[in-house]
Parts: sequence; C-alpha cells; structure tokens
Amino acid sequence: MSGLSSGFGVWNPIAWALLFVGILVVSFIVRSFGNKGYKRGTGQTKVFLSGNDEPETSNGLHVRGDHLYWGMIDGLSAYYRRVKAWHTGILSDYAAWFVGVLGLVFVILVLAR
Amino acid sequence: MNNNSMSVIVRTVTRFMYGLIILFGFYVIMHGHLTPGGGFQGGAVVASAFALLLVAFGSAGLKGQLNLHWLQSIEEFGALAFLGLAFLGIGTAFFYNLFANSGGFLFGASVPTGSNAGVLTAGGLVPLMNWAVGLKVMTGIAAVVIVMLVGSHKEETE
Amino acid sequence: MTALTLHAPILLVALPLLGAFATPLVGKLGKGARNTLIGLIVLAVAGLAAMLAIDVFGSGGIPTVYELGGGTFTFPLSGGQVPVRILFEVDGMSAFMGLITALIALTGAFFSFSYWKERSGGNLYFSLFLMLIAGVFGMVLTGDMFNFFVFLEITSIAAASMVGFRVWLKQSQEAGFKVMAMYTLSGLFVLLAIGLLYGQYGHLNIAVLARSIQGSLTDMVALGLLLTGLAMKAGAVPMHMWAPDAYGEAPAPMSAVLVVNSQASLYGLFRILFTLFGASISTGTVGWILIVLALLTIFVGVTMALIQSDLKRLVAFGAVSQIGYMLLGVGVGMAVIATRPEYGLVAMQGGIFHMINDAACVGLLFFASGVVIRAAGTRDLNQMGGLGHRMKWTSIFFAIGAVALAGVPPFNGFASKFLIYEAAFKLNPFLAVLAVLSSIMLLAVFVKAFQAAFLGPRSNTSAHVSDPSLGMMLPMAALVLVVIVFGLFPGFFVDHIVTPAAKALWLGRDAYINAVLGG
Amino acid sequence: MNIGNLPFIVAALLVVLGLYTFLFKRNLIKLVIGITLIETGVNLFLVTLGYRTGGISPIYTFAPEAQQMVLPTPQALTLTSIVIGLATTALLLSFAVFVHRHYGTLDVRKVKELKG
Repeated sequence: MSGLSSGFGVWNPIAWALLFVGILVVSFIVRSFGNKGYKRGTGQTKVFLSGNDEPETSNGLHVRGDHLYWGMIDGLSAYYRRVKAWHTGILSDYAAWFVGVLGLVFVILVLAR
Repeated sequence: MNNNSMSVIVRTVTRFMYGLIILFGFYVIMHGHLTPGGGFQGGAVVASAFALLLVAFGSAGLKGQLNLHWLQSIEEFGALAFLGLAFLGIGTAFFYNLFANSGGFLFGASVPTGSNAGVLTAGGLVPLMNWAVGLKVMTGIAAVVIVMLVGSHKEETE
Repeated sequence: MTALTLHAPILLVALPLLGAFATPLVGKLGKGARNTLIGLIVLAVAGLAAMLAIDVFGSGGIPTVYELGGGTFTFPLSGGQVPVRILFEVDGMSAFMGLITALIALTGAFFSFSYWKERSGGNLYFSLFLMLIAGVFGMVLTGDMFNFFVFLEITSIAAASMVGFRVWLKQSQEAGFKVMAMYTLSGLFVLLAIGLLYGQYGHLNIAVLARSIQGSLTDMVALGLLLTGLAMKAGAVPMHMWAPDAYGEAPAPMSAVLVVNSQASLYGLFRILFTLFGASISTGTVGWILIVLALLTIFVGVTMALIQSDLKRLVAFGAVSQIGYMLLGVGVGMAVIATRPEYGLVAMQGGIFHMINDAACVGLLFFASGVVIRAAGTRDLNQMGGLGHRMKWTSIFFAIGAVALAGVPPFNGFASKFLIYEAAFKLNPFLAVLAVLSSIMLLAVFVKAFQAAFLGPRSNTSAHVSDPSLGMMLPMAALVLVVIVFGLFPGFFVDHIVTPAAKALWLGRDAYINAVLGG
Repeated sequence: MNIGNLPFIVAALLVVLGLYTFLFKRNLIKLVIGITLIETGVNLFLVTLGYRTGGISPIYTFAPEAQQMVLPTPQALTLTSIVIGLATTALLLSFAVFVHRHYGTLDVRKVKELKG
C-alpha cells in the first residue's frame, strides 16, 4: 500500500525510513567505539581556521543570503550574465518571446503534419 | 460652476439628453428577449448617460449625486439576483428556466414559433436575468468611470 | 448518487461565485459575519469536491455529465444527437484538479482570515479570492471550449486584480499591468483558436469536437495557438517572465492560489492535447515540444531562483521550475502514446501526481514566506537572519516544504519525481539527468533561503518576532500533514486518485466522448 | 477573389496590427490600444464565422417569413468576448493610471523594476 513501483524501479518510504533508522543506530554504535578522551572547554573544541585566530564579532557572524554559493554563481557567470540580460523586465520583450514561440510551434506543427 | 465642467452648450444638451439615454437603456434591457440587445447592452447605454454627465459637469459638479458605495451595493445585488435566479431551477438543473411557458404572470406566456410581433410577457427567467445583468452593468460601468475620473483628477492636483 | 453529488459540478462554481458577490455586502455587517460566510463556502466547496471525486473515481472511468439548464436530455445521448447547451463533464482528471483547488482554497481561506486581519481591503481581497477559485473550478470542470475561455478570462481578471489591488504599492502596479496584458494576450489567442475550431466543425462541445476533428492545417494552427497560449498562462519558459512578477507581488496566500491557477491552465493544455486532438496530431512531435519546454522551464527556473535575494521571488522561481516537472512527465507520456510502452502511463502518473504535491509544497512555502516577511519587515534575504530562534514552528514548516519540493526522500515531492525520473530515463537518459540535477540545485536554493532567513545569531530585528497565531499555524500544519502523508503512503494515493486521473487523459479519450455522445 | 472572404482578411490585419502595436510601441496606453485591436480582430473573425450570404439577424420579432438567418451562436460568443474585453480594458487602463502615478512615466521600457 505504501510502496510505489514504476515497473523497473521501486520506492517504499516505510522501508526507506526503517533503513534510515537502522543506519542511524549503526552509526551511533560505531560512534561509541570512538576515543573517550574528548574534553569540553579545552583546545580540542576551538575552531580551526587554517591556524588563524577566530575573527572577533560583537554579536555573532551571519552569512547573508548573497554570500552562499558565491563560487558556484561566479563559476557560472557567463551563463548568468546572459540569462540576466534576458530577463529585462520589459513587457514588450515578454510578448515578443510569446510571439516567437508561437511562430516556432506553428512551423514545427505544420512541418510535422 | 466649477472649472471642471464643459461649455454651456454641452451642459444644456446633456441636461436634455441624459434622461432620454437612460430611458432608451431601460427599453433595451426590457426588450432584451425580443429585440437585439439585453442586459449588458442596455446597462452600457445607461452607464454612458452617467459618463456623459461626468464629462459635462465634471466630477466635482456631481458630488453627492452618484454615491460610489450605493453603486457598488446595487452592482452586488444585481449579480446576486442573477445567481439567485439561476439557482431557482436547481431542482432540475442549474439555469433551468422554471417560469418559461408556465402560463403564470411572471413572463410565463408561451412563445409562438416562427415570425411574430413579440410577446413581452414570454421568456420565463430570461427577462428577469436581463434586469439583473442590466442593474449590475449600469452601476458597475458607472463606478468604473467614476473611479477612473476621480483617480486621474487626484493625480493632477497632487 | 445523491442530489448533491449530481449538482456538485455546478455548485463548485456557483457557490464561490455567490460568495464573491455576497462578500462586499456581508462585509458591511462586520468581519465576523464575512469570515463565517467565506469559511462555510470553502468548507462546502471542499466537501463537494471530495464527494465528486469519490463518485468519479468509483465509477470506473465513466465521466459525469451535467447539463446547464437541462432536463430535456439524458446522457449519454443516442442516435446521432448532439448537445446544444453548455455541458460540464467531470472525468478523473477534472475531479483530481478539483481536489487540488479545494485543498488550496480551504487552507488559503483559513490562512487569510488571520493573515489579512489587520489589513485594509479585506472585502475586496476575499471577493477576488473566491472569484479566482470559482474560475479555476470552472476551467477544470467544464466540457465546453467557449465556456473554458470564459472561465480562463475570469481567472485572468481575478488574478491580475489580486496582484495589483493594493494600489499604494509601487511594484504591484507594474506587476498587475504586466500580468493582465500577458493573460489577455493568451486569452485572445485561445479565443482565436476556438473560433477556428468552431468555424470548421460548428460545435463548441469538447466531446463533439473531439469526435469530428480531422487534423487539417487549420486544426494545426488552432493547436499551436492553444498550446502556446495555455503554456504561457502556465508559466513555461521562455514565456515565464510574468510569473515571478505575479507570484512575488501578490499577497502571500494568493500566490499559492495563482500557482493553482497556472496548474489549471496546464490542465487545459493536457485536456486539449489528449482529449480534443488525441491521435489526430503527431503525438511524438507535440510530446517533444512539451519536453523541450519542460527542460527549459526546469533549468532556467532553478538557476534564476538561485540568484534571487527577494524571498518571495525566490520561491516564485522555484514554483516556475516545478511546472516544468509536470510538463516533463506528461510530455514523456504524450511522446510515447502512439507506441504505448509501459512507462508512458508511469510518466503520466508522475507528472499528474506532482501537481498535487507541488500545490501542497508551494502553498506551504508561500504561506511560510508570508509569515517570515511580515515578521522580518523586509523581503530582502540579505537583511534577514536569526528568525529561527523565535519562530521554531515556522522554520520547521518552511524546511519541510522546501525539502519536499526539492524531492528529498521520504517526502511527497520525491515520490512523484521518482516516477518522472524513471520514465524520463527510459525515454532518454539525458532528460532524467537534467531533472535530477535541477532538483539538487533546487535544494541548494532553499538551503540558501533557509540559512539566510532562519539561521544565524539573534539580532535586533529578530528579537521581537514570534510564531504567528494559531489561525495561520493550523493551515500550514494541514499542508505539512498532506506533505508527510502523501510522502509516506504514495502507493495508496497513486492507486486511488492519480491513476484514474492519468488514465482519463492517457487512454480515456473514447470514454470522454462516449459519455456525451453514446457509443 | 470571393468578396465574402474580405472580413477574414480584415480580421487578420487587425490582429497583426494589434500585435505590432503591442510589440513596438512604448506607451502603455498604446499597448492597451494594441490589445483592443487584437480583440476587435478576433471578435470580427468570430462574428464573420456565423454570417450567411443574404441572412437576416436571428430574431423572430417581425422577421420576414422564410428567409435564412445568420448563425446566432457566434454572435453570442462575440458579445461575451466584448463584455470580457470591457473588463480587461478597464483593468489595464486603471493599472496604467497607477503605474503613471508611481513611476511618473508611461514608457514601457522604463517600467522595469521587476526584473532578473
């Protein structure tokens, strides 16, 4: 009843959840084998930033929205430059794209007939 | 007179004409089931009389004559009346024409086939719906015209 | 069949319409009376939609026909009769869309009662809300082409008014003009196509047209107009640019209803492709047109969402990309309908199942973003932060909606996307690769939004916020419940509501025609 | 060429002219005019569909006997379309009024705060 079969693949959320819990239990067991010498409040818990000191902030540091995925967006900058220029926000362009797609669909449909 | 209103010729002709225009609009609504026209067309004609008044006398000249809240209330009433009339026939089906050919006094006369002189008391729910639509359209378009006029005037003064 | 079920198709349209006209009058009595009326209407509509769905799904694929102003004919007709009155025809797909609309109408109305409590223009807001609901119900239930156009325009006018009725907001006026202009353009081309079909066959009823359609050159022109017009109103790239403007500028609960409106246009597109034209078109070509539109929509929607700094615009681009998954699933189904391999129906199931999942997740995200924007006092993600300290439930709801929409197991978005991936992979592995990749990027998009809005240290702006009142929490919780239940028991829902809907489109053309015209 | 086809050509011309206006004019009011031009073209197309040569209007009040009538359905469709067109045009013009109030311009190329 809960499972989903596509004829060549199977997805069962209940089985998945049981597996998830099982792996969680196993990982806790593995974790319990770990080194017991861990101490809070010593050098072990200090933030390690390539050996540099942690920067001082008055009330904590918040990574703002635009700072996330900076590298990825920068890497795709060639694509983003084009696609941003494409979204001009001008109503005439919206309509021009509509008319363009309409013409293309006409050509394809008539050729395929 | 305020400076929004137009020349004395326009105002005089408007005073003479607007009653006739409204009368013609009501005629078109009333005969909607017999002649070309109906609720929407008649309502639009009546609303054009309001528009004529607004143009001739300016929005300030008509202050208090056409109350926007009343117009909107009548518009809602017209729409509700239309839907209510459609609901009347729900025993058979929505929009079922309950009164047609019933012989009753409410537009229940039977409709002759072929060419005829027109029976005003025939049509069942259709003439009533025409009136509901007519009410909605005349008040609705009048409200739209007033809102647009007031809106554009405010802009000039600001 | 009870009398209520018999009249359910028209009541679903008439009751919200009645509410829309009565709201300004009842609103004069006070907010309590108005909210009671609207609450009763949406509850009645939800009940009727459920009754109709149970009736249609239980009938074994035979559509229900309702004749407006009827009483003369019994359906199916016999002996070459053709219907002249407007018909409402409800098959599995229509009933399924009715369920989606009812879900969002119910949660949206009750969310709005609290959300719009202290705002002005409440009468107008709820009036437009109900009119939009009535229009969407009309679009999905009607069996008449011109009637479809009328309801399409009702939704257009109500939706555009909804985007721009707050005339004091600068950008909402720009969005309103753009949306109305684009909707009108699409509506006029749809009307032109309906005129072309009427001119050839002399009928407007979908079943009659479907039986007589030839696939002539004029038909192809009509198909092109209908396909492009409805795809634009659904927000398919590259005709999507109005969509983020509209979703972003409308009040938050209304954005959810606008997404359902887009889905109704998508429904119209599917109805026209599968039922009206059916085998008289080159299904492979049309299927691939849909697939190309779908891929563009998925990819451009997701990548544009990634660079947004306005929370509602970000969610709006996410919603645009999800339209692409529905198009992909149904496009794959269309492309292989002539050969009918077993994965065609799976693709249809995925695409259609994704509709209800998308409505629930996107609705949840828009509700939550409305709450967040109101609490933070800004829509700019760069000025938010730390809201999660005081808004625990809202952040949990937002997170659940986000991961479900991004297709993370075990939520409902994964269940439908799983079916789409599998079927698309069978047709062409590249399709599945792009779909999976875009899903991962969508997760990144929502990680960004979640991090920017809810995480981070407490700040001055986030110190005085709190979770919204119970009136807003309960509708969101209801959608979360839908997300989780659909995610944990996808098999049940696919078997009982999605498969009848998919079969109504995929192989149900003859049943649709015969329900009106007889065998 | 058949004279009966002339209305179809006019309808097509109106649609094309409307599209041209919508795509290439810069004033928002002119865009609305373009939309109404397309609408007029579509309406003309619909009403022409129902025309029969020598037909009279499909109303029986004082109708001449035994004469062919034009089809009433396209006229009903056209009327509905006109009603809808009234609502959309009013809405678009109202939006144009408020866009002008907020932006101080009606140039479609300057009304683009929502982009990207």
